[in-house]
Amino acid sequence: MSENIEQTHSVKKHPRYADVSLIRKRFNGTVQQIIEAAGEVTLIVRREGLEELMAFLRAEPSLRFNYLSDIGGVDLGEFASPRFAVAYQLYSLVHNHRLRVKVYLKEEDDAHLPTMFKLWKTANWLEREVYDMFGVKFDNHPDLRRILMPADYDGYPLRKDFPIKGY
Amino acid sequence: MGIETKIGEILPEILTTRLDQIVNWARKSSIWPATFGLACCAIEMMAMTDPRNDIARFGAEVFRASPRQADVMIVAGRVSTKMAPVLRRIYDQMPEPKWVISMGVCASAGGVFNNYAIVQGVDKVVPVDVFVPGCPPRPEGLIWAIMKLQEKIEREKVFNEKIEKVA
Amino acid sequence: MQAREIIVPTSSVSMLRKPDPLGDTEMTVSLGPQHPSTHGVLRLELVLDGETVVKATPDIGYLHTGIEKTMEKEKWQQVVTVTCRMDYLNSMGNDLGFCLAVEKLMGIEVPRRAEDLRVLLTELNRLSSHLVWFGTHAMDLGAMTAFFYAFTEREKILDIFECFSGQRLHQSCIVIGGLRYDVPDNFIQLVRDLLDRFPKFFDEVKRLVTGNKIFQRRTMGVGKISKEDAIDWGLSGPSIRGSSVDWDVRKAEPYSGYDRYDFKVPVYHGCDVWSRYLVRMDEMEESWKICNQALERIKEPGPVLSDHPKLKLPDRELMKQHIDVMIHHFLLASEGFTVPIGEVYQSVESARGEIGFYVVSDGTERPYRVRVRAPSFVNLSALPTMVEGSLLADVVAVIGSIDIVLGDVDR
Amino acid sequence: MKEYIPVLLVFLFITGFAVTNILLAYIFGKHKNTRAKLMPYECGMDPVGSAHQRFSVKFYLVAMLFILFDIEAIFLVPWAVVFRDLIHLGRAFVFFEMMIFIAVLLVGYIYVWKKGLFEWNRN
Repeated sequence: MSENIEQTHSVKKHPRYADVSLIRKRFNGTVQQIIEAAGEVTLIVRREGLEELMAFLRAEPSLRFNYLSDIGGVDLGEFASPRFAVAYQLYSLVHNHRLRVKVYLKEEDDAHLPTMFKLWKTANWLEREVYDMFGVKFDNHPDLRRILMPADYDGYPLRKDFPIKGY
Repeated sequence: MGIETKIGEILPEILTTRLDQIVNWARKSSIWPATFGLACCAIEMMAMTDPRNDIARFGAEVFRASPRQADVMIVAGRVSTKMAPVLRRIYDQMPEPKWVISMGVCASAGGVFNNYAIVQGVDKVVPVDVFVPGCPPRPEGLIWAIMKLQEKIEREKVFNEKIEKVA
Repeated sequence: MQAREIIVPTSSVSMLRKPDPLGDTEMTVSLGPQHPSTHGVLRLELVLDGETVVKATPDIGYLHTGIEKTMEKEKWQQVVTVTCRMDYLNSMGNDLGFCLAVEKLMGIEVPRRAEDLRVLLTELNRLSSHLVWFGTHAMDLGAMTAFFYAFTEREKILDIFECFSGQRLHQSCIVIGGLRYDVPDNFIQLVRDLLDRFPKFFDEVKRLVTGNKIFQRRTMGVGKISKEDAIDWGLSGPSIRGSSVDWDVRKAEPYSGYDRYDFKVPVYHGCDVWSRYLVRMDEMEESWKICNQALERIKEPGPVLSDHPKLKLPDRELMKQHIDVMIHHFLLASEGFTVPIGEVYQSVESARGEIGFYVVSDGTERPYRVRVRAPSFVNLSALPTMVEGSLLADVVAVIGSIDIVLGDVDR
Repeated sequence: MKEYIPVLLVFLFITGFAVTNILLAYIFGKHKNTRAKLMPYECGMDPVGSAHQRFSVKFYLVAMLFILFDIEAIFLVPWAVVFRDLIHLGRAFVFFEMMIFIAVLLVGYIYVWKKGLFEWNRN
């Protein structure tokens, strides 16, 4: 799909957040919940079908999320059962709409996620930062190592049980 | 120690103080800072060299990139724990008569950030001569610090240093 | 007495040099944390073959300040003092991003005059940030005088910030709900003088550097990144608009009344350092136009802080008569206010690109989690693709062209 | 022989000035050779690899070319100084004599140019 035929208009007026009816039909199994709040749409997704969903979101002409804005990690609490949440902020330069895909991870079955590097190269550093700050591993990531903290630092700073002044 | 302490013993006290003043005058009127701009204070350090509040009037406008040719190290910005060994290495690699100005609250005492990542005060890493308050201090604040350092250099003893017998 | 240093005879230092791991002519050079042209404490591990860069791996984190952790212990209104120390060249853009996110979460409408003032202040901040970029970028490539021209003009903008908020760099005057206080009455005159003098300065500076043959030869065709790669690597702001992607958050998702202003989004198709340079120069002119329009709008007086009970402190007279107003004032001042449970992602066009705030609130008076999508962090991740294969001197030009600020990269 | 005295004096003054400066700095300087100070400066990091490596040959060639054409320029200077005194030998003769010298070097220059020594990044 050659990119230059799509004229990325920044002035095209579109609903700021994507309509999710198409996703609801196609991915009924993986999508657990769809939340529309504060003018934003959030998909709560199970980890298993994540890769197909993301590939679909990127390739589908009517959605065309070709820009991964951000991957944000959230620690839901030291004793919460799904402890980590990883939120992918997707944006479509063509249709000018946004979507958030969230995945909840339990710490018991070692929080890991498939990497999105194949779909968006920007995921390389974003995933390394989530790993560095939360300890969420991304399988077959090109080089998953710490990005901000010193290489031999143990402990994950942004976890809720990490004291603010460090050990 | 250098040959100058031997000279200090031979020559009478009056002569060496006169020699002191000459050497100190030479050292104080051309202090070359090493570029050690870390964060927001570095922008104010750059603003110190612009034509409006010109540091060239005090002979300190030549920012030497390599520590080999620098006399004073202006630590401008917050020092993170990953940067502290580099700071110590650069300080060690500066040739003698060297001084340190700790610019801004973050360098002097950790400032707004009292957390795991910031060294709470650069005097834990290198001996500091002048502390500059402010976040970031105004360029005039830094020029005041350099003037204070010049006064300190004037009072230094170069030749008749008393040799403490180290046990 | 300082700790005794071990005096090591010079002959034994040679054993320090580790055996050369690569063995062939390639040399590993660290364009390290303490380097004049890395715009801060970025470290680039360069593998060089002669002068051509074979492999570049950025090593960052030397200015990691744990800002996102610090935000979790601050109250909502105090977070503004920390966000403006992240990207310290565009501090008002950061504050605006965070405040818009929280206002979206709380569903607050900001008075019109506050919106116009916010636009005027962020555009002035974009101008001062582009002037620093312009001065240091030209100086990295050898044009010393541009630095002095740019910084003298920038001093005038900082005078306006100082007269208005008392601080040159970290104003933290944009708060949740509008502005902390109204502008002084000579503010409009100061900005008017600045805007009248800016075009003359800008043409002179344009002739000085844009017309300079050496600067053109040093930047044309250097650090190329195609449109697909630019989108794939997540570039944003002037860096992506230099690779022919017409995307500006102020136009795509207008915030704070940007749809009321008419300005052009400069897009160039050269995909190299030269086109990114031209994009930023045109952007300065566009910012000048926006400032002019905003200045007309803030002439008529009005409130600058929304009168939402959680944000506006009750007035002193009423407080003296009623005890509940006193309690409300006391609780608001001491404990701060709470934000309803929820999460929101708000992005703003900072001078470096799209800065996004993903704010998660659990209903208490402190943010539960604030994740900042920093434009410099993402633009820097695309540096190896732009730099590999080019000369060592071009690395400096490319770092200058993506205009990274290490406070933004390392947060 | 006598007129070379001033040249000698200037030469002595220059070397004297340089030597005394270095000597004074060495004598009055404080010498403290710690291990960290003598380590090669790598922007604050540990030195990796050794600096004594084989450089690609184009650096050497460019240096040699510079010397070659620099000396050519140096030869022009005495010629230009005595040009007026040689006028009696015939104006055209003196001028073209030097032009032949330059032409010979120009052939070398064009050869080097076509050989592509000046395209720097096509190694």
